[in-house]
Amino acid sequence: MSMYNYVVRRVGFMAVTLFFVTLIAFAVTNILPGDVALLILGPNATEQSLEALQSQLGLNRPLYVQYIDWVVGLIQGNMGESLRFGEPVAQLIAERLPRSLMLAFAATFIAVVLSVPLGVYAAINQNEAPDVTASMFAFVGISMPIFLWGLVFILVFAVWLNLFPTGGYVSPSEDLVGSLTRLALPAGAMGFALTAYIMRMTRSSMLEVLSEEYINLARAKGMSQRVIVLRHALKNAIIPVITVIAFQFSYAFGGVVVLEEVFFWPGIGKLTLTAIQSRDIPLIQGCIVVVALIYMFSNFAADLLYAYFDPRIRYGGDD
Amino acid sequence: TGGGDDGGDSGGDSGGDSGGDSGGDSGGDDTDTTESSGGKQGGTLQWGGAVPVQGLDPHIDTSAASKRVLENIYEEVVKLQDDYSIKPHLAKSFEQSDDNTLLTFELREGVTFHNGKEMTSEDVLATYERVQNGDYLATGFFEFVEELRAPDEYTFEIQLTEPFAPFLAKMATAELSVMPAENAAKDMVETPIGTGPYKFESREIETSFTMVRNEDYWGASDEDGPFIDTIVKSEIPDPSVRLQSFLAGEYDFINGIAPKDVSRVEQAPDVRFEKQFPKSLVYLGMNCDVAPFDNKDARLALDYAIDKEKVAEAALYGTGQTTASPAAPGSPWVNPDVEPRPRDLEKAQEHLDAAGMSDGYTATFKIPQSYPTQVQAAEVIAADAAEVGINLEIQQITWSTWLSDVYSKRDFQATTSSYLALWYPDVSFYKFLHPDGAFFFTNWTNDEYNSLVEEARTIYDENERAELYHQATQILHDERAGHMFLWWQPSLYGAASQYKGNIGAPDGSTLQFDDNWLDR
Amino acid sequence: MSAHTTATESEQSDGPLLDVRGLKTEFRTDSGPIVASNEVSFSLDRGETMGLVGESGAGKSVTARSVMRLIDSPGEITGGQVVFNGEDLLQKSDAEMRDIRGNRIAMIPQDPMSSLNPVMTVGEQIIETIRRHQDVSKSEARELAIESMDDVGIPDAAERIDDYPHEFSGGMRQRVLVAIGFSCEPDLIIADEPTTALDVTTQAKILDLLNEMQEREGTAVLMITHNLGVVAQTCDHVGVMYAGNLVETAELGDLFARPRHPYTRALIDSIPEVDTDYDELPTLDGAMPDLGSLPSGCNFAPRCPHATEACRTGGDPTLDSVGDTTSRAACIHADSLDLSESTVPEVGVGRSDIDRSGEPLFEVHNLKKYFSAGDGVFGNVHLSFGDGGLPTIERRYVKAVDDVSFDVYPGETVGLVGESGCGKSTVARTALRLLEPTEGEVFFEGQPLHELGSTEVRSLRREMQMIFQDPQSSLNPRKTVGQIVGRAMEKHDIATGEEKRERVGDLLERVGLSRNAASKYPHEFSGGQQQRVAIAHALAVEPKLIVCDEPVSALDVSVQAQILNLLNEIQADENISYLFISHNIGVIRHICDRVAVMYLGKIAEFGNIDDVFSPPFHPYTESLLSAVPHANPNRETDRILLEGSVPSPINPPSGCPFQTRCPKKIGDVCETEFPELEAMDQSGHFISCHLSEAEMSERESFITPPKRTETNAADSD
Amino acid sequence: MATEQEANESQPLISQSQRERMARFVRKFRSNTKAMLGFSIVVMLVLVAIFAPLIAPYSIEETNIEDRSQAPSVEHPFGTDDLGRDIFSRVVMGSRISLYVGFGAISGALAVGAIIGVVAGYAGGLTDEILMRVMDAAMAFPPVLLALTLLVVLGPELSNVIIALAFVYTPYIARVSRSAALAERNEAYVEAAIARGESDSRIVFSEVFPNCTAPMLVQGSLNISFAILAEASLSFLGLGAQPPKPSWGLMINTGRGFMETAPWMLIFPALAIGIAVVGFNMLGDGLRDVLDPKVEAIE
Ligand SMILES: Nc1ncnc2c1ncn2[C@@H]1O[C@H](COP(=O)(O)OP(=O)(O)OP(=O)(O)O)[C@@H](O)[C@H]1O
Ligand SMILES: Nc1ncnc2c1ncn2[C@@H]1O[C@H](COP(=O)(O)OP(=O)(O)OP(=O)(O)O)[C@@H](O)[C@H]1O
Ligand SMILES: [Mg+2]
Ligand SMILES: [Mg+2]
Repeated sequence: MSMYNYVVRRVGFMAVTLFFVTLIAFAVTNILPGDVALLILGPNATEQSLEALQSQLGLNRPLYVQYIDWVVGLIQGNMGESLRFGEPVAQLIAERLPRSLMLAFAATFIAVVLSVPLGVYAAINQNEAPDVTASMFAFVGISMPIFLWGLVFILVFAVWLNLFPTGGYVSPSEDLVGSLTRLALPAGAMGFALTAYIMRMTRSSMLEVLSEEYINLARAKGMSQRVIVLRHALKNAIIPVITVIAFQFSYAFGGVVVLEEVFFWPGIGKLTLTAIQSRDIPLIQGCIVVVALIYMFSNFAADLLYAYFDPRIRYGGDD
Repeated sequence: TGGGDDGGDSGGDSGGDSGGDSGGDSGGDDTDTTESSGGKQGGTLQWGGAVPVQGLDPHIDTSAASKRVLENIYEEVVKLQDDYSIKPHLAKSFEQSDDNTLLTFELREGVTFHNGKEMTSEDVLATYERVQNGDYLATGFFEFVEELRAPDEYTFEIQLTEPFAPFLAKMATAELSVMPAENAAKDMVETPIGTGPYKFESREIETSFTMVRNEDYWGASDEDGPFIDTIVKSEIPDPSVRLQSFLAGEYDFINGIAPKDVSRVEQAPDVRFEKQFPKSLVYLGMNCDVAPFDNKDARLALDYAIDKEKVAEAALYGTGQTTASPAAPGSPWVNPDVEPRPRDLEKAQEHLDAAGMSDGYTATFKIPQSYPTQVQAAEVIAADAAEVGINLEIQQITWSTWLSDVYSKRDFQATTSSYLALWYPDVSFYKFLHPDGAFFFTNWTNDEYNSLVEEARTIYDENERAELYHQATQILHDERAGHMFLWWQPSLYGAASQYKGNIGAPDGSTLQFDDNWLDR
Repeated sequence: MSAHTTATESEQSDGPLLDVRGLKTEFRTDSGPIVASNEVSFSLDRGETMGLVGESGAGKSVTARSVMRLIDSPGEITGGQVVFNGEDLLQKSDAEMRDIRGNRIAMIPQDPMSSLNPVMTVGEQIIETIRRHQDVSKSEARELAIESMDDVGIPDAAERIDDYPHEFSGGMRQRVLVAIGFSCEPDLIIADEPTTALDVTTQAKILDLLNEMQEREGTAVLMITHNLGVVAQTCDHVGVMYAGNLVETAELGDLFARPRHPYTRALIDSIPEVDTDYDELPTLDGAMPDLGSLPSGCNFAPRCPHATEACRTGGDPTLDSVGDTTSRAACIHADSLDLSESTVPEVGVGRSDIDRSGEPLFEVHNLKKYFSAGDGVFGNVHLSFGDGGLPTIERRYVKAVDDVSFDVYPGETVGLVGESGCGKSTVARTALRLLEPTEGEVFFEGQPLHELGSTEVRSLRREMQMIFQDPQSSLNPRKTVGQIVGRAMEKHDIATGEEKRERVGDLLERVGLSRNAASKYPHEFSGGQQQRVAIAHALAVEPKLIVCDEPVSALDVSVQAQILNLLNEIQADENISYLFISHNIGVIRHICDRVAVMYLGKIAEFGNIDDVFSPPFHPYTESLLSAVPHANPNRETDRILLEGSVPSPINPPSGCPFQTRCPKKIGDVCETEFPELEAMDQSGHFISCHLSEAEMSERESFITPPKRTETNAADSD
Repeated sequence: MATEQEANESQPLISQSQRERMARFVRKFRSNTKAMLGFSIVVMLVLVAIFAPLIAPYSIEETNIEDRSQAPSVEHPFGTDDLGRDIFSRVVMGSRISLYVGFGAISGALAVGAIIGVVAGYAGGLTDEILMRVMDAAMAFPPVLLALTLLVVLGPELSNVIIALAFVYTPYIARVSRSAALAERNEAYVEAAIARGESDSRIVFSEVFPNCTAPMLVQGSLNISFAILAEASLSFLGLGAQPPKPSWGLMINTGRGFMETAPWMLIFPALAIGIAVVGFNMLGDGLRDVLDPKVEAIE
C-alpha cells in the first residue's frame, strides 16, 4: 500500500467516524433537558413569544431535518448562533480554539521533552533504581486528576514561590513574555500529568524493541550501547509512542475542560463548560464536534507520522 | 434589577452593593485629602471580576454582573440616591400631578450619547415604548401606563391610568436605561451606547470586559470624575483563584470575596477591605403545589427543624444576618415583630404529626451549584432536618437548569436561591410572592396577602404603605409561605490601597466607577 | 565442503581458532535454574565448518550466543572458557568484546524477517558494521557495502543499497544478513539456523552462498541447525547436542557412517530419505526431557533402545573419545555399540494401490479464490494515476487460488506441495468452505458443497475434518482435552454423557495418549502430543476426509515421523482420505498417493507420486526436487537453483506463471500463453508446460537413487 | 455456562490441572512486585470500604460549626472540614463511593464493550468496520466532557455517574476486546470449531470470548482508575456525587477554597484518590505483565 493510498484510506475512515461523531453529538445534545427558547427569552417570556421563537429557531421541525440542516451548516462552516452569547458559534470557537491548542501543544511538548528521555532511560535500566524511580514518578503523575495538579501548581509556583501568575491569558502577539509566563503553569500541570503515560509507553515500547532480533544482531555486530539505543531501538520504539503522544495531545484537549476553569484560561474547554452549564445547544454541539475533530486530526497526524517513520508503510511494503 | 435574583451571577459570592452605607462612608474616609483632578485622572483599573458579564441589553439582562458594568455606560431619567430617595438625573426636573397619574420630565440639554448624538425626548420616548411594547423585564409595569408622550424636544410625559407607586422607582433602574432611538428599535442591543461616564470598548465573552472614560460626559467634573481612563474587568469566577491573584498583586480590585476568606483579606497588608450590607437575601423555596410542601405543617416542621443562625454562620462566617422579612434591613418595610423561628425539634415533630408524616418525609433539594455558600448552607440544613426524619436530598444543578426546571417548570420540591437587596418594597413583596408577580414560582397563595400587597402599590405614603407590608410579612410568617428566608448577606470587596473612592452604588447590586481613581 | 584441509597449517597462533572448554550457561527461572549449556567443550579450526545439531531446546543457540557473550539476564555464563585466537573471551572487558563482535566473530541469525532493523536501510545496516570496525570514510564504507552486497549475489546492489528491508524478499534479506556477517572478514561466523525460515529452493541457494563465501574468505563457520541434510551438505565436523549437553562430536563422514551415540543414530534414522521406500517411517519415541527436570542418569536413557541399568542410574556420562577414532561421545556404551546400520528396514513396499474406479469422494472443479488486497472493507481500493493525472480507482485482488481442479478417492492421500504463499492452505479452506469460493465447484460424495446453505454445510462438516500446522493454536487453551474432543461428538450427536467420555478415552488411546489426558489442558502437552489431540479431535466425528494443513511442519524431526506413522495407520484402519498439505517433499513422498505441485495459485503438475518424482518433470517440480538437502554426505545432487522470488499474486505474470523464474523458458510463448494442464500418459499425470515431453524428461527419476554407496568415505572429494 | 456444565459432567469441578494453572498464576502474580502492591492496595481499599462504618469514628453528615476547619489532631487525625465534620471519617466513607463508581462503571463498560469488541473482532468485515467507527467516534469525545454532557441529560446522581462513565469507557474496552478477538480469530482453534460445524454465536461466546478475558481484565482495572479520577472531576464540577456525600472529588472541590487556610481539607481526599488510582493502575499493569506481556491496553 503506498503512502498515498494509505492517506486516502485514512481520510475515508475519518469521514465515516466523523459522521458518527456528528450523530452522537447531535443525539446527546438534543436530549438535553431545558427549553432553548426559554433560555433565550429569559424568565419573563410569554407563551406566544416562546412558540414564535421556537418556530423561528426551527425547533419544532422533525429531528432528522434539524440534523441534516445542522450537518449541512457544519460543512459550510456555519454552526449556528450561540444562544448564550448571541454570536456565531464558529466565531466563538475560532477565537478560543487557538488558545487551547497553544496550551495543549505546550503541555504535550513539555511532556514529550520530559518523558521520552526518561522512558528510554528507564527501559535501559530495567528494574533498577532509575527505572523504579521513573515508574514512581509516572505513578505520581497519573494518580491525581489534572485539575488537582493545576491547584497544586498554583499553590507552589504562584502563591508560595511567586514565580508565575496564577492564571489568565495574554495574547502572545500583545505581550510574548506575559503570555509565556501565563502559559507556564497550566501547561506545566497538564504536561506533568501527561508525562506519565508517554513515559510508560516509551519504556514498554523500548523494552519490546530491545528484545527484537535485530537488536541482538546489532549487538552481535559489536555496536555500542549508545548506538543501539539511539539509532536502532529508539527509532523503532518511537513509532508507537507517536500514537500515544497524539492520543495524549487529544487527551490534553479533554483535560482542558477542567484545567482552563482552574486557570481561567479562556479556551475552548471553558467555552464548552459554559455552554454545557447554560445548555447552549448550538454551542455545545459546535464545541464537542470541534474537540472531537481535534482528536481525530491529531490521530490522523499521528498515523501520518507513523507512516512517515515506518518505512514499511511509507514505501508500501508487505502491509 | 427589579428582577432581583442575582442568580444570573454564577459565582455566589458576587458582589452587588446595597444602599451604600459602608461604601459611602469608606469612600469619604479615603478622599479626605482632596487632590487635583490632574492627579486623579488617568490609569487603568485592573478589576478581577467574580461573575462574567452577561448580556449587554439593559432592558433584558437580569444579571447583576451585567449591571455592574452597564450602570457605568447607561443612565436613567431619574436616579436613586444614597438615602434611597429618587432625584432627576437625565431630567433636569420632574413633576408629579396631584393624583399621582401624570409624570412630567424636563430633560437635560447637551447630553450626548457615546455615538456623539444628542439625547432628546425622542430617544427617551423610544426607549420607554420599546419596553412597553416589547417583552422586556419592566414590561409588566406598563400595565398602568395610559400614554407616553414627548411634546417637545426636551419634555417627556407619562400618563398613568391609576396611581402606581413602584413606577418611579422602576424608572431609576437599568430596566429603563435610556438608549438612542435607533438602538431602541432593535430587539436586542449587542453594543451598548448610553450617556454614562464610561464607554463600552470591547469584551471577550467570559474572559474580559473593557470600558473607557467618556471624555464628553455631560456630568464630568474635577471633583466627581470620571477619572480612570480604562477599566478592564477580567472574569475570574473562582473565588480562591481570584483572591490569590489579587493578593499576588495582579488586580487593583476584586469583588465577591468568599466569606470564609474575609479574615485573610483583612489581615493582608496594603489591602483595603470593603463590605457592603446588605447585598442579597437568600431563601429556602418550597413548592407549595406538590407534596410534601403543599402541607403547611410539613413546611412548619422544616422551619422548626432548622437552626437558621447556625446555617447563616456556616455559610457566612459572621458576615450575614438572619431575617424573617423580605424587605431590606433597615428599611421601614421591615416588620420588627416578626423573627425567624428558633429551632425546636419538639414543635417540628408536632407539626410532622399534624401533617400525618410522623416519620418525616423525603424531598429533593435543588441547589444552584455555583453558590458555595448556598451549597454549604444546604448541607447544614439537610443535616438539621435529618434529625427529625426530614430527608432533604441535595442535588446541585446549573443555573440554567434552575431557571428551566425550578423557576420555569416549577418542577421541584425544595430549593435555595437569592435576590438582590431591594430598596423598593414592591419587588420583595409582589414580584416573588404575589401570583401575578413576574418571579412567582413557589406556588404559595394567600388572598389576604395578595390584596395587601396590591393595595400597597397604589399608596404613596410611606407609613401607610409600611403598615400594609408589616401585615403582609406576618401572613408570610404565619402561613409559612413558600419562601423561608435564611439570611441577608453582604458584598465583600478587596482593593489595593492606591485604589481610592467609593466602592459600590446606592442600588445595592452594582458598581459605579465615576468617582473612583487610582493614586499611583 | 573441502575447506577442512587448510585448517591447521594456516597462520598465527598454533591452537585452534576457537576452543570452548567446559562452557556452562544457566538461566534463572521461576522454577529454579536451568542449565541450557552444560560443560560444553569443542574446538574449531580456521576455515573449518562445524555443525551443531539437535532437537529444539537442546541448547544450540544458547551455546552459540555464549561464545559471543550475548547472554542476557536471566541467563549467565557460569563456567568454562571460550578461547578464541588464544585469548579467553570470558575474561575480556565489554568494550574489548564489542570490538570482537561483528569484526572477528560475526553472526548470521535465523530469521531474516525479524533480524533486520525495519526503519534503517539495508545499506545503513551494512555500513554501520563496516565503520564500526574499520577506519574508513563514509563513502568508502558505502563502496565496501555495495561490494559485499554484490558478493552475496544481490543484483543491482548499488541501486538497492538504499532500500528498506521490507522491500526485499526473505531470501534477499538472508543474503543481506550474510553480507553483514562477512563484511568485516571475520575469522568465525556463527550461523544460527540460517535457512530454517526459508523455502527449499531459497534454502539451497543460501547454503551454496555460505559455502562459497566461506571458501573465498577462509572463514570458520559454526553452523547451527536441526536439519541433518544441511549438515551433510555444509559441515566438516559435527557436534550433536541433547538436553544441554554435547553428546557426540565427529567428522562429518564418520558421523553418518558410524555414529557413536544412540541419539545420533536415531536422529539420522528419523529423517525419511526421498529416494527410499518405507513401510513405516523410522521414529524416535518420546521427547527430550525438560531442562528443568533432567533424569538422574544419562539424559537420553529414557528414549534409548540400548539403555541399561547403568545408563539410568550412573549419572550423566561425559564426552570422551571413542577408541582411537576422532569421534567423541557421551555414552558409556560408545565403545561397544555398533550403530553403523540403520535400525529401520530401508526398503519397503511403498503405498498400496488405490482403487479409483468408483466415484471420487471429493471433487474440486475450477476452484478460484480471490482475496481483496489489503485489509479492511476499503482495503482493496487502489488509487492510481493515469497519464492525465486523474486518479482512477481500481479494486485489487490477491489471486490466491486461480482455477484449481483435483479429486480425492476414498482411502487416498492427495498431497499439495509448493512454496510458501502459493495458495495451498487457501485451496484447503476454500474446498471445505471455511472460506467462500470466488468461483468453482466442490462436490463431496456427489453433493454440491458450493450450493449448500450454511446449515447444510454445517451438518456435512461431520464428514470432513481438518488438522492444522500449529497444534497449539488449533486447541482452545481454555478447554480441557476432554472438552475439545468430546464437543465434536456432542455437536454431531455421536455420543453424549458417559458414552461420550468412554469414546473420548478410547480415541485418546487410539492416538497414543493416556485416557486421563482428557482432564488436562492443551498447554500441558508437548507439541507432538498436542498434534495427537488435534488428530483425536478430527477423528471424533468419524469423518471420511481429513484435510491436513502442514500437520508436521512445526514439529521436531523425531516427532514428525511419529505423527506421519499415526496418520498412515489410521488411514489403513478407517479408510479415511487425506488432503495433505506440505512444503516438505520428503514428507509428501512418503505419505501421498498423488500429489499436486502448486505455483502461484495454479497447479503446475499433478499425478501419482512416482510419476511426479520421475520424468517428465515440470521445470518447477524439477528444481523443487533437486533442491532437497539429503542427510547423506555422499549424495551429490545437481541442484537447479531458481532465480528471483515468487511474483506477487496481486499481479501475476502473463502467460505461464512460472515464466519469470523458469530455467527452461523457451520464449514468447511462455510469456503470452497460459499452458493448460496436459495429460502425459494414461495414469493421470498432468503437466502445465509448453515444453515437449522429451524436453521435460532430461533428468533421471528422483525415486531410485543413481548411486547409493555405503562406503566409509571420510574425505570423499 | 454450557462450558461449566460440561466441565461438571466430565470431571470434578476443579481439575488437578486447573489448580496447577491457578497455582502458577498465583506464583507469577506474587513474584510481580507491581501486581502485588496494586493488589494489596485494592484489597485494602475494598476492606476499608466494607468496614467503613466501623472504622469511621464520627458521623459524616452531622455538622459542627464550632469545630470547623480544625487542623489534624489526635481527635481528628485528618482534621475537620469547613462544617466541622471529621475528614478522616469522610475519607473512609468516601472509599465506598469511589469503589462503587469505579467498579460499577467498569462492569457496565465491560459488559457492553466486551461483547461489542468480541463480536466486531470475530465478525470482521463491514460489521467490524461500522462498530469500530462508532467506537472511534465515541472515543473522539474526551471522557470527562462526554460524561459531563450525559450527566446534564441524566441529572446529577451517583447512579447516573456510573451510567455515564460506563458509556464513556465502553469503547476503550471494546477496542481492546476487539484486538484480542482479532488475534484469537486467527488462531486455528477457531477454524477447527468452524470445521467442526459450530455456529457463529457459539464460537464467539464459548470459544473466543474466554480467551479474550486477560486483556479485558487489564484494561478494566486500568479503567477503574480512570473512572475514579473522572468521578472526582465530575464531582469537582458539581455533576457527580452530591453533598453531603463524602465523595473525594467533592471534598477536593470544597477543599480547594481552603488550600492555604486549611490544606488538610484538600490533602487527605487527594491522597486517597491518589492511592486508589495508583492501586488500580499497578494492579492493571501487574496483571498485564503476569497474564501476558503482549496484552495491550489503551491508556
Ligand atoms: N531467556 C531464557 N530464559 C529462560 N530459559 C531460556 C532462555 N533462553 C533459552 N532458555 C532455555 O535454554 C534451552 C535451550 O535453548 P536454545 O534456544 O539454545 O535451544 P535450541 O537448541 O537453539 O532450540 P531451537 O532449535 O528451538 O532453536 C531452552 O530449553 C530454554 O529452556
Ligand atoms: N484472508 C486473506 N486475505 C488476503 N489474502 C490472503 C488471505 N489468506 C491468504 N492470502 C494470500 O493468499 C496467498 C496464498 O496464501 P496461502 O495461505 O494459501 O498460502 P500457502 O501456500 O498455504 O502458504 P504457506 O506455506 O506459507 O502456508 C498468499 O499470498 C496470502 O498472502
Ligand atoms: Mg535456536
Ligand atoms: Mg499455508
